[in-house]
Amino acid sequence: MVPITTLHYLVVAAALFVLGVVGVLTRRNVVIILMSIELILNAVNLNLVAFSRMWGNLHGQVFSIFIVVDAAAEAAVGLGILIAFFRNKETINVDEIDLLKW
Amino acid sequence: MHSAATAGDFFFLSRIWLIPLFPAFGAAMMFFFGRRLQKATVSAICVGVVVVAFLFACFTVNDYTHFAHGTGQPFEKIVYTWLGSGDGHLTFLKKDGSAAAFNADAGFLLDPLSAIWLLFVTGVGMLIHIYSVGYMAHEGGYYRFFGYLNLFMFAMLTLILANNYILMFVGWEGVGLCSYLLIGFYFHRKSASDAANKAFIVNRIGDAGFILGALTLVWYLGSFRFTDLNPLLRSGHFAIGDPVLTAAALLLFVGACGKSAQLPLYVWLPDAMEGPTPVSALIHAATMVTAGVYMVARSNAIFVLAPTAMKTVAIVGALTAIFAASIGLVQNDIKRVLAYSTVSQLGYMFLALGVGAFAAGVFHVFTHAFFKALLFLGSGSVIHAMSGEQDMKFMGDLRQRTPTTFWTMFIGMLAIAGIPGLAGFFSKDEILWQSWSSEGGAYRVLWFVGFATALMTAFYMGRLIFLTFFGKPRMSHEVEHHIHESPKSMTVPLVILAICSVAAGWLGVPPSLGGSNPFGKFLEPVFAKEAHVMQVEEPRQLAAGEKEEEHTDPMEYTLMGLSVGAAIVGLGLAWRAYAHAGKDYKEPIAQAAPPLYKVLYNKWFVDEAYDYAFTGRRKVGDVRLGVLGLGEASSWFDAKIIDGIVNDAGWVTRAVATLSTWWDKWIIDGLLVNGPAVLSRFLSYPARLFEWGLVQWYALVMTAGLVGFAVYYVWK
Amino acid sequence: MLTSTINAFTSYLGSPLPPGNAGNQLWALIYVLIIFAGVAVVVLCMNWIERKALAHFQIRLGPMRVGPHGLLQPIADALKLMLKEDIIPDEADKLVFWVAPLIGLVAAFTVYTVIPFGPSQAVSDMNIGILFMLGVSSLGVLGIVTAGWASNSHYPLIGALRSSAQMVSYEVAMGLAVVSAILMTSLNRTGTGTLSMIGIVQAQQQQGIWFLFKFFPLGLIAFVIFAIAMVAETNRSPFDLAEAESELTAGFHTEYSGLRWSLFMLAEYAAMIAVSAIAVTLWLGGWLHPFPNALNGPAWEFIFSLFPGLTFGALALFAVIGTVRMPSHSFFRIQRAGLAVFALLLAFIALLLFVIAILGRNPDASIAARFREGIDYVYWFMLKVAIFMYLFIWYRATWPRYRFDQLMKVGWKVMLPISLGVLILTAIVGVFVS
Amino acid sequence: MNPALVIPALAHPSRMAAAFIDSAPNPAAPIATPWFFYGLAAAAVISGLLVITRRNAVHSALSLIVTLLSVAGLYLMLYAPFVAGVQIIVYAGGIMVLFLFVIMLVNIERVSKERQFNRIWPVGLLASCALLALFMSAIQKGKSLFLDRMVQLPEGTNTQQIAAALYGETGKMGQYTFAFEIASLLLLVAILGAVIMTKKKI
Amino acid sequence: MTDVPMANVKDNTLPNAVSQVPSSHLDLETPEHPYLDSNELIINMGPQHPATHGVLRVILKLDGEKVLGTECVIGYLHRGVEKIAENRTYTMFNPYVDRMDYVAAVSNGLGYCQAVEKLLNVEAPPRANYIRVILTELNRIASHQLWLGTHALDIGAMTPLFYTFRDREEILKIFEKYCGARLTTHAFRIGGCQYETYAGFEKDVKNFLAFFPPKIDEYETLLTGNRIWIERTKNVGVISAEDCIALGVTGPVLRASGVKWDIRKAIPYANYSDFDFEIPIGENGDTYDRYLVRMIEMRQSLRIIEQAINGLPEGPIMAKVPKVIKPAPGEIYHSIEAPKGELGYFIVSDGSTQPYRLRVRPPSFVNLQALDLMVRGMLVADVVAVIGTLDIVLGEVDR
Repeated sequence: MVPITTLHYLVVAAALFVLGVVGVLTRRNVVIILMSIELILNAVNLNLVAFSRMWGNLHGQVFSIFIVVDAAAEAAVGLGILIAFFRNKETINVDEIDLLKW
Repeated sequence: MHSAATAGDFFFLSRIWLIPLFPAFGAAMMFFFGRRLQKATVSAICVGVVVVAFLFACFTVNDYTHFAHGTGQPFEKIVYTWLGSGDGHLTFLKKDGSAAAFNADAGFLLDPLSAIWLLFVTGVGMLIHIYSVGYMAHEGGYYRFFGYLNLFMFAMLTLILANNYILMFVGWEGVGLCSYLLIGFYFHRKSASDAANKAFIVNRIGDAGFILGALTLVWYLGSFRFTDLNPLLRSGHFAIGDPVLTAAALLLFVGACGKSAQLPLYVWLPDAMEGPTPVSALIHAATMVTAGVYMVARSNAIFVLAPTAMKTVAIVGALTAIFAASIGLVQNDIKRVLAYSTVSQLGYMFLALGVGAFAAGVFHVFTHAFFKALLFLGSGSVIHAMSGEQDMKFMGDLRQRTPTTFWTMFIGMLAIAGIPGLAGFFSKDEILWQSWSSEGGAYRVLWFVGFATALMTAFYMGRLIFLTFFGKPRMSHEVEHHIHESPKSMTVPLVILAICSVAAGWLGVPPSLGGSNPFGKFLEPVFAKEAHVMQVEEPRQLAAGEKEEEHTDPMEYTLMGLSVGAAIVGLGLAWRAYAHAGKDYKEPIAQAAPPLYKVLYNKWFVDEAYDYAFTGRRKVGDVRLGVLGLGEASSWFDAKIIDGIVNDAGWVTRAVATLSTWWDKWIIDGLLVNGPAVLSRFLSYPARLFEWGLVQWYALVMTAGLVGFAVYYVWK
Repeated sequence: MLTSTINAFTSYLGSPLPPGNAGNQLWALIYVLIIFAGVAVVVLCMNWIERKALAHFQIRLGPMRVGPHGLLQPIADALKLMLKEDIIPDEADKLVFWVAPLIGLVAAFTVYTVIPFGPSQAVSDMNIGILFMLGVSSLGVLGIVTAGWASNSHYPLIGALRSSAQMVSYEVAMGLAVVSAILMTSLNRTGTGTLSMIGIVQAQQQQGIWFLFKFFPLGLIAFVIFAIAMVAETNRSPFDLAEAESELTAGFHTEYSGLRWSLFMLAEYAAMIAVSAIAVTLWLGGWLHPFPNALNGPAWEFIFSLFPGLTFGALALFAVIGTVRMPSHSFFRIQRAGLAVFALLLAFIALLLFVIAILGRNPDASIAARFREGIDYVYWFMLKVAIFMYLFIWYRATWPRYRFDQLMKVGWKVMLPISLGVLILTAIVGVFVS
Repeated sequence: MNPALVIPALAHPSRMAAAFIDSAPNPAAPIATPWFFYGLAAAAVISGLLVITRRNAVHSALSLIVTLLSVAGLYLMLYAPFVAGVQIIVYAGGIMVLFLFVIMLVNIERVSKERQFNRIWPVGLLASCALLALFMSAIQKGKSLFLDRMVQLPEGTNTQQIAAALYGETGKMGQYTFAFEIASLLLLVAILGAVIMTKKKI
Repeated sequence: MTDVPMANVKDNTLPNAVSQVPSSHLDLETPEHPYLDSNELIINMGPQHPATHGVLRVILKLDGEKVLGTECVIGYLHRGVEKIAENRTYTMFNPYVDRMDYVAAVSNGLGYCQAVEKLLNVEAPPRANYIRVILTELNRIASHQLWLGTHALDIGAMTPLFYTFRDREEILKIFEKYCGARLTTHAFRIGGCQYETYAGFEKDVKNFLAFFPPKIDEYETLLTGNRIWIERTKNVGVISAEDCIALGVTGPVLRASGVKWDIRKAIPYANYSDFDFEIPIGENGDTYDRYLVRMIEMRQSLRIIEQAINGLPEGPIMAKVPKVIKPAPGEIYHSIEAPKGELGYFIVSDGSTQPYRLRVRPPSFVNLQALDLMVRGMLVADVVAVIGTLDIVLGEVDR
């Protein structure tokens, strides 16, 4: 059994990151795009925590907590925008949101 | 001019400016709260303020007599300067090139002339207010009516108390406005609103003359103020017949014609009878229509210096008198008869003014105010009794049913007809005598006119009374059933006015009848100076002077006798013709002279003539003249000539524009504007591949860029 | 392999640590099974107790037919629910409908991994214990939301939105109250607090006071806030709007039936016990018996260790009295016999507990002493939890239901400010005291 | 009662090594770690895949919850229990509930019946593959850079250490205190922004 | 015991007030807002719903939790009672009326019997009237008890339901002893009562008089001062006196709005003028006031019963009524104060043995109209509370 090293975590994080990027780049549903962004942030968090483990200090963990805070803020604001938008346009498809101003 | 300190001793006199404000307060109350007030409250307020004004006026005049000590010196109270300014900010160049300040004060002038007007305007006005309480009791717009009446009182008092032409003009216009409003009181009736419009428009013509005359005066003399003008004019610096003064006097007389319904501007007055009867009595018989007389009398100093104007006044007055009287002979509408009678009497007054007998004219105004108001109010009472019927053909035999009205009106008839002992006799006789005697008999032809008028007056007044109160009842049964005497609030003023109609004359009993003419004496200071002027310039014209009166006494008695005879003859003729009129009666004049009757009945076709000539409501053949004609012509001119030019210009413009459009579209826009745009669009095509509005594309480019950079740096 | 297994099995028994921390996965698994089974049994008992207690509040008898005094009613209920036809509405989202109760159940049961029934009587002692508890119990909202949504029907949706909004709202006040309790753990020499559940109880022991009475009345206020918030958190009366029968029929589980519905019920009761356990741990000294610092020493230990046996003895006595008072009609023969057996069972348990208490009266490392200690801990912990459970029932019998806006008002405008104030005051007072 | 057991995990960090079947000496890898790791990683990646492929947003959200919980498990394996707890309470308990709320609020049937991917999805996929390739090659290339070790962090005091980093220890400010306060400000702003945007009328 | 103020209302007079009551028609098609409102939804409450007291269906239009409008759909329990009356003789129809407001069957029977007596110009003897009053007031208490229990249950308080049912049992026992039936009693006959009081009737009633007041205190202990109860009921479902009158609402609902209108006082029937009792009125017209009014009404009913049982006269219990009831052609309207409001019977006779037309004015039916007015702008939970406070019985609404 190969012991689990930082590299393993990096691979998993890379996979999650790319999945998130795929979601962001290809989905039309804004809610799912926002979820994909959460995936990306999680991948980054995983990297940070893994590196924190590798170096034996806590900076990575602290940063990941900051990223969680950021993710919460981003989700709140993003979903707020989405609801305001949905109320006016009755759509949540990102390719129908193509004007700078309504 | 007296210092304020002297005037300050007199409580009422120093507060003269309050008099117009009482009715103004009433009008303001009605304007703001009238809709919400009870009828009783409305009457209390509106009648109350006029009563207060009348009492105040009485005390003021009392103060004034003490103030003047019989010298007749005017009392002037300038409250403030409301137009222009004392420091000469509003300056203008006079005719002689010198600069003068344009000043109009809210100033009040009380001299014998305005004192008389003040007293009878407030007095008669008060009575008519009281009368209106009864008369209007069942009408809608009660508060509106009284508001208008109060407003009228305010304007009229402003007019007569003004110390300058401009403030007078304010009052002048104010009474015109109130006249308009009150004639059109029943505005839902087309005839009433038409009559109101007519009155307003015709008055405008006169008003234009008034303001032009006033401005001419100020341009020539530098002031509006009577207390400045009169000494100036009487100083002898101006020659008699001065053309500018003549022009000014004539212009002022145009104004007087308009307001006082003289030829040719009298047409509005008969129509003004569309208004409620108290209005006819107050405005269109007693007070407002005498404003012209007042103004001419007030301007006597100017008129004296303009003999041409004086002649014009006299002739116009005489012609108006006989003209209106002739129409009055055959009219059937009771109020219309009285209206023409008013016009006729106003003509008398102007005749008096024209012949230089200002005091006589004013005296006739004074007496006329009472008996004409009496007659109008009486006719109102009759109409009230007849359930609104105004046509005398359908009246008759009312004397038992409405005894008070009958007796008071009968007195009024006697007064106007000139039966000795009553007011009309003294004033009218004075005028006739003056017209006979003044200027050494230059106007004697006018005496004949006046005499004929007196005869006619007696006849038509007799006709009115006899048709109304004697003979047999000619009304329908329902109307007859409803005939009743008017309420106290209407009859009491009638009785008071009847007493006044008798008594007023005794104020001016001429010396020839053993009187002392206190009225004339009272007024003397106002007119004294011009007599002096005349004496200096042309002693022969001293006809009005006392010395010559003594010489002509016998002639005076003859003339007096003649006029009394005319009155009696006229009444007698009327009695014979109308006293027994039954249901099937025929107009005797129509029987005797049908063409004449037709002409008279149609008022000499003056309205029609005006329609042809001035208003253009009737066409002469295919051509329309007058205002409408002018309108049509200018419309045609506008449509064909002006618009034609405009259209042609438009065509030219369009042609040019077509050309320039082409240029703009293809050369400017196409080549110079769109060209670069097309070019940049063409050139920007590759850039747009990267920027086309899909957010995810941006993210994708970011990703690609990230990969690209990373690859570059990792595998460099 | 076998020997090592046996070693692992036995080596733990003397450990002062929870098996998770001791790295003893076998014992951890055993603990998990015990807790799962125990909670399920307790929930069934709770079902019976609630019905009986509520009935007696309401002057009726409650279940009387299935077993003596309806003692077998929970079993009958469970059987019935399991055998009932499982209905999934046509328009429902099948997968989510199926998953939703599981989410709730898993969330409710996962919490038990960190509940300290005793200093070593827990699956694991995570150093983020209370954070983990709050986090995992907040996952229960997901089950409710998804259940309401998946039913594809109005009432469940409204119920789901109501209850999730309610839970999210009250979590805030609850969290702040919890934080003020955690703050109290840091009031020691090192100034270092702990999130560990066991650590919190030990901190209370060390400071010699239950946090309920610490900084009186700050601790009490925080506790009351938590006690109210936990009722709201578990959607119990008077905050049971989500399943307000008279308004929304049954709230988010309107469309559920049979086993799935019973899973929701199981989750609800499990959550009730879990939040009560949190309250007990944070404020009521967890497994500590009353006055642990004053009344310590072997004699007191022994006296307190008799309590479990006494309790069961009392229960047995009740059962005996019930048996005696049962009408002597032949109709009741079987029931009477059943109750007698039940009484015997209880008496046997009581006897067993007495025996253990006596055997392990010496505080040494012997198995019996460890056993006695463990029973003590669990007994006192469960007793405190039981008081809360009774309170839940009592509330339900007494109070009408709040309206939604009133509930939110209470949550945001009353509880939140008070809990914030308590937190701040606790911090200030703590700084001055230490 | 052992008075030494104030904070037991803190007092006995070495006990964590007491494994039960596999007594491998690697201190960083407790029992069955590889299997747990592979299981959690697989769950994370597979449910991550489901997140971006599901038609129904609720399914996506539920999949994302699984991913998040799996990642929390990975954090636990990395001896970062506090981050794991935060992950659960904030992500799974907070953000995902918010997501579910919003999905229910904007739930329109139409969306799940429409095209799910935009017009440039092949390009996007391509770019993502390039990114993946980049990552993989970078990992491959930088393998030697990563220390082949896992430093053992004291799990028992993890929370306390993070607290020290964020809040500071007694008497001195932490390294991240200021950043932490800024983050709280960010959250406040986000709350206000979300409320203002979402409310119909303020 | 809360004292409900009796001030500022004229005795037994209906203010002649008119108010603008909005149309209760619910426009389900056109949206209220021009923009898309994702919060607006329409919910069917009932006919199978625990809080609609039977088979009432209320269509609710909600904005989130706020009620934008309601529409009641009734008729699920329609049996054509009025039509049945046309095919039965006067005597035969008597039991049917018990099935309308089945929780106040005695009141229904009283109203019907008195209406027919009025048609026949017959006066029931005083003893019969006293018995009638006792039973009717007992029935009023029973009805209020049922209302209280279900109303409290709707609002979430379970326990009062069982307390009220326990005590209601005592009343039903008296009914059962008197006429053999507990619910649909058919206690009265045209012209008086069928049965003389059973031996021990007076004792039973007096026992009840002693038994019941503490029980009312018990209910009030549970609810009157309860913070949650007050919060749930104060200012909920407020209806003004004007609106009540405009809608024809009667009974405790009207009285809670401050109108002192009770037919027992206003148009006394069945010797009610002999008794001394008071009519409680409310101030705010909200649910809490209605609760208080009904609680006091129960106590007042006890007063009436006490006076009636102490003054129970001797004499016949049946007036002289022909065997075959054939009223003279004519029409009659008679109304009584049922527990829920004015219960009126309008009977047209064509001289035959069967009514030509019989029309019932049921209080529940009329009171139900006020629902829309009372719940607009309130929350869903208040709809339940308001339905409870209106105290409707669907058997009577649908007939």
